[in-house]
Amino acid sequence: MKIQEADAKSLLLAQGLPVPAWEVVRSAPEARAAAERAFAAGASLVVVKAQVLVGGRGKAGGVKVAADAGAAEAAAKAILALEIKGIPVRKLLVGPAADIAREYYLGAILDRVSRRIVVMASAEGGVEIEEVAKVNPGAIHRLEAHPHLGLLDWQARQLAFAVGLGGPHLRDFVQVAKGLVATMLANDADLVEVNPLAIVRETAADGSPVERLACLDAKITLDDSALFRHPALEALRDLDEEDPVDRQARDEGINFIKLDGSIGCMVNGAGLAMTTMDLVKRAGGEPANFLDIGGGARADKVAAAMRLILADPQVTAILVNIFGGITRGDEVARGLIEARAVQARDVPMVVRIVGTNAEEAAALLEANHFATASSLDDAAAKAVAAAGAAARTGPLTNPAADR
Amino acid sequence: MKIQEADAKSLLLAQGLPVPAWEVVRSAPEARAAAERAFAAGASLVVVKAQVLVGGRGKAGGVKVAADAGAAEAAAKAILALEIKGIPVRKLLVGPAADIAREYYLGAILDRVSRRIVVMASAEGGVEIEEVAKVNPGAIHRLEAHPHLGLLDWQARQLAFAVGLGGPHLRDFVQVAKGLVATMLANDADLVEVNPLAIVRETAADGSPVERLACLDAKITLDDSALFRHPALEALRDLDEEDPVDRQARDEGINFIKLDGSIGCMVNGAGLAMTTMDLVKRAGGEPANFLDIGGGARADKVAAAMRLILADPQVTAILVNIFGGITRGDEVARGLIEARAVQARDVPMVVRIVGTNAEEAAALLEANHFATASSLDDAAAKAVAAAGAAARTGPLTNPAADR
Amino acid sequence: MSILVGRETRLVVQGITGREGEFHSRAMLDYGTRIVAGVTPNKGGQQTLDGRVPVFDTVAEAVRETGANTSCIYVPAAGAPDAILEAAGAGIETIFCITEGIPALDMLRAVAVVQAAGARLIGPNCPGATSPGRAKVGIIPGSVHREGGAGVVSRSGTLTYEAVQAMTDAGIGQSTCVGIGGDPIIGTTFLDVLKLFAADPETDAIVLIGEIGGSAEEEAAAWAAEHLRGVPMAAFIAGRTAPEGRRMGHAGAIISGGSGTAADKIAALEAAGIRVAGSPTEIPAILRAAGYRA
Amino acid sequence: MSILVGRETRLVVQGITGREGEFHSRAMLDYGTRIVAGVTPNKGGQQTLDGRVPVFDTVAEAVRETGANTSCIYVPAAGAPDAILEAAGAGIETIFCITEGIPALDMLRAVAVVQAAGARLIGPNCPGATSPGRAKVGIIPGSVHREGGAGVVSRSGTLTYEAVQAMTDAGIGQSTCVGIGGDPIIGTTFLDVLKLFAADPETDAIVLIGEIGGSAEEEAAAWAAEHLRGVPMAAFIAGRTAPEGRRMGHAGAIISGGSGTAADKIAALEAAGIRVAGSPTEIPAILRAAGYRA
Repeated sequence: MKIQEADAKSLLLAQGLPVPAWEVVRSAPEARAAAERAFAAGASLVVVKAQVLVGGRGKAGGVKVAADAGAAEAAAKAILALEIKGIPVRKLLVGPAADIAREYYLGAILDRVSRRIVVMASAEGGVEIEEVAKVNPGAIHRLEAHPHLGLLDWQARQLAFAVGLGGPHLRDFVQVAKGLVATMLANDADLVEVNPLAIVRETAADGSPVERLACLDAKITLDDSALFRHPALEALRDLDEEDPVDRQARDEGINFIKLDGSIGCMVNGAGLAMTTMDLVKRAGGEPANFLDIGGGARADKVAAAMRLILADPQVTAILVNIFGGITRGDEVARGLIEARAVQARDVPMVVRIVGTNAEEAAALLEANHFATASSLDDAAAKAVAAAGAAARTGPLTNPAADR
Repeated sequence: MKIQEADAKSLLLAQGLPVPAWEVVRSAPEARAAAERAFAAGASLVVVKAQVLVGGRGKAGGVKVAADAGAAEAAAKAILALEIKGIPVRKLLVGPAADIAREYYLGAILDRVSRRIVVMASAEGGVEIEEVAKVNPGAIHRLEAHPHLGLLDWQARQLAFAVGLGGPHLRDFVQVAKGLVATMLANDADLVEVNPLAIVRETAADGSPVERLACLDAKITLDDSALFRHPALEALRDLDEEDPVDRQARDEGINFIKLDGSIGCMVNGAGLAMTTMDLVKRAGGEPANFLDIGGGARADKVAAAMRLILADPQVTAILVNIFGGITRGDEVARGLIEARAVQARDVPMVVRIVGTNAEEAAALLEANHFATASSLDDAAAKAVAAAGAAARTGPLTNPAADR
Repeated sequence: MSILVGRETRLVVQGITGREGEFHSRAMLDYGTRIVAGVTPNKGGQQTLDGRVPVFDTVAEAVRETGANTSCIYVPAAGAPDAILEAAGAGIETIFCITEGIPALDMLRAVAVVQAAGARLIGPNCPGATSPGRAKVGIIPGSVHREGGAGVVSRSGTLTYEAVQAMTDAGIGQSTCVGIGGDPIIGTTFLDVLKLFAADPETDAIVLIGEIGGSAEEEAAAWAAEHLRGVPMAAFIAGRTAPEGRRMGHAGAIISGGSGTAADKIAALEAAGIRVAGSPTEIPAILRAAGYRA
Repeated sequence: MSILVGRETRLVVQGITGREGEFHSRAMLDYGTRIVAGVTPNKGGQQTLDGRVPVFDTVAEAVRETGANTSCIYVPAAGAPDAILEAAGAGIETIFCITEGIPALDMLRAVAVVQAAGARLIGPNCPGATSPGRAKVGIIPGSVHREGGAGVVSRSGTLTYEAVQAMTDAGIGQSTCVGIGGDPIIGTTFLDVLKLFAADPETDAIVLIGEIGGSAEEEAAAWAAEHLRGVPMAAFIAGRTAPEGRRMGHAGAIISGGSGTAADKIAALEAAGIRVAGSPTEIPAILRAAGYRA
């Protein structure tokens, strides 16, 4: 689960990392007030940043610097009018703009190959790390944190010297790098990124100029499998940016992802569900969704999955593909029969059920006049054909539906 | 550093372990008031326990159960009049007496051989574990906690089943055992012991009888080397029970332990200091102390060590044994000369200085009329002889001292 | 012979008295797997599966009493990492973890302990392994298999059954079929299994079934290019149509930052001389085209 | 030959620019030890000890640039465990930690990491090791030594110097003299060093200098009884007069619960056929009585 920059900064702050102050606002007048407070606290510039869960905010005009409260309000108004990669901007972060001397990249990710937390640092901060990885991979320094002890001091020092952050910033860098991994461990994050980690110029209490490290942006992805033990983090889920259908699927315990095609897919098993999508495409169709009903699914779950699929008006045909292992084919067949009896909209359906209790399923499906298929390839071809036919005749309402 | 039972219980409580309520009092009337509060809270009996840092309180009469507040006051009065192994009782723990169904032993120690935290459990609780180890070693179940992950759930379960605490108490035992190790890790303890860990009978909110696990006694020893990072624990040091000379030595950074003999010893290095004591004994004398001035000691530290030794009126001779490695012999010699010039009491001194700058030291000592010795054995023999002579003539005051 | 499971497998099932554990244990017993023990804390001393399997409180006891050398874990996600550590601590050599939904950092810690103990973990979130005619451990339906010489390794569950069924239908039997699991942090990778197959005298063809996410398929392809030149191979990669940035059911199946795409994996496999099927049903034909005569 | 340190030692000194580190590094250089590098974070690029030793920011860099294979740590207690982990992480084979006052649990964690890395740690709170005529690492004064064949292993500092001086004065030289340190958790035990001496062709006699606390001397005695029957040995145990329950300077020197007494250790050593000296000065005579002809 991705969380917003402001929430990510809160998690960093909780581990004692240096994060400049910020406020989150939802309107231009609120942004103005927040900017006024920042100026009153000594800021000479403020930054207004769109809070959206997609990358490329800067390029899309979602980040602006303002020299006075009026400019901040105008910037907020402009940004709140944006859609960034299809996501309307609803929230803004407002805070003092840092006086940046130099930018670095620092990130911690869960690495599959080493099966360790890998910490990466680069002196080329402020740009996309994927870009650096392509153009100048040698500029990224990586090391594996200890699987049980986290990032050790010497490892953090090694990274600091590698990116040229020895000297006066060594101690702070060690604290930040260790704090990044601690943030990951404390919150079961997959990824914690600070980009840029910057040397910023500030004024000390005695008026003298000082330079210190600050985390100017933050990106955190949480491990969905671990959210059960972090109820406070689950609450950070940004429902504004989530499709209601996604939420419904999550509540039903169904893995569902909406796509742009016309052929709804209901499959048991994630790998088989992806394969079914791939075969629909290969047969000339476009899948409308990824849907894995999971292992051992029963009739009620089948019905719920059917509702999710039919909620998409673009769906003109449905392909059901079940390889019964734990899942019993006759249970699925019964679920399909029940679901069809009550569904609002009648769309052609091609059903393939093999494996456990496939024969009972076949009998049930035949008795209820379902179109069936034996092989996966055959099922995909039939579904694509049905969708094509439906597209020519237009959608039908279901005369059998009682609602 | 040993801490009192009540402090140990606070540390267990901080890790969420089940510890019955208690109060610490310093007088019989306070004990009465505490007992009244315990009875008011539902206790049918209260226990009054001496808070001293030595074992064998029970046998010494330092633990009493009372059925009413008057009896508690009387018990407190009696216990406060005790000296247990030479330690006057100054504090008491007062709390509800548990209704014990069964007692167990549970302890975690830092084990030198395995270099792991070893957790031990026994169904023979409430008696000294050393006694169980002698009489019925098979009754003690041991396992090593993971060096980085602490006690794992399965390990705790294994111990539970080994001592017969499966069934309804399994979950609680796992929590207690893990909490014991967590207490050790959180406080840098060498040893955390709960003896007895007991199944106690209580009454549930609905009046029905319930049995649950409770930590009825607690013993914790802290790692002296780690106290620097636990200032709150350093504050638990019981100064009441500490000899003022011990405190003075600690403040001076000198390893000093008072013994019962007459020959004061000043040595550099702990092993050599013990050896010097052993050789004094072998030569027919009795060492008055263990004293290690540490490596690289300078003149002021030598003077401080001399003050510690002479604070003991039983000291009738002093043996100084320095093997100079880091420590420079001439520095020590100078320190001895300075110290003798100001010391309140003149006692015969035998000095042996070998190693780094031994020749310069010898010249200084000779010029100042110190009795010297070449070998360690010789030094011990001369010191014993000097102490014998002093015992015959009585102590002298130092005519050269200016205070 | 076979890899990971076989006639020498002496299985202890952790979580045997749970619904899943009992259901699949029955199927394993019926298949002929030698289940010597079950473990459920506080149920030690009972007998389960119609009195055929003794239950112990701890894995250590099960190992001591029955000589179990392999474990299969059906314990729920919150307790599964501890179950893995318990198996490793008790000296189990091969640990299958079927449980899905285990937090990745728990697995990271557990894998390090398993490695240090010198044990092998397969999974988590995996369907297990079957050596047809010998033993099956996990949840793969026994009916899809046929004895033979093709080794199958896969990140998926039902997709694997689909592929294996296609092979069986085409007369290509399997030496061992291994599901390594769909999580980001797993105990045994494609590469590990390829090495085992390479060393197994009875495995004479290999099928690799991957999916989007990570780079394990690429890593395996690179090794195969160097070490498996003479071995007939086929592959399948699920997720050609998967969108970026969305987790496709499996925690590990996600394209992020443009890496882990099906196209990358297919290119790497083809570059290693391994043909990639467009559908699982094409696997048998690819193996035959690669010279396999089973 | 010799053990642990010798002509092949290429030493990196961690904390070389500190007071202790610099002082003892100078003594080591003067003795002939090959110090190839020093490490002090943020002082990389400097030269120290009159330009004779380059300083690096990290041990990894020191190893890469100079081929260091042995480390000696003078870093203060708060940073010493990390220094040990850094040395192990950089591939150093033999790590001496001179620092005293390190929390025991820090050492417990560090020792586990060192073990997993396959490195050897001596100490902490140890005086180091000297192979006379070859190299010395640590703080033992070089002047007490003489080249020869007796291996010395000890938990103490100055007591060791005393014993070694007595041997040197009596004409008995040393192959290697090792101080293993007086803390409860140490990287290398008496037993480990006995095994090294047993395997060293140039060590033909062994002296063990123990003290109260723990059971390492007993453990070593049991092994020696079985494996060192033909080797002339002598021992000394400090603390016959130490009271129970008090820590005698060294964190590890404490009799608790009646165990770890000098009497126990002396009995175990004598039972293993090793005579225990009443004074360090008696060690040469005991070695000679045991048949040693150096």
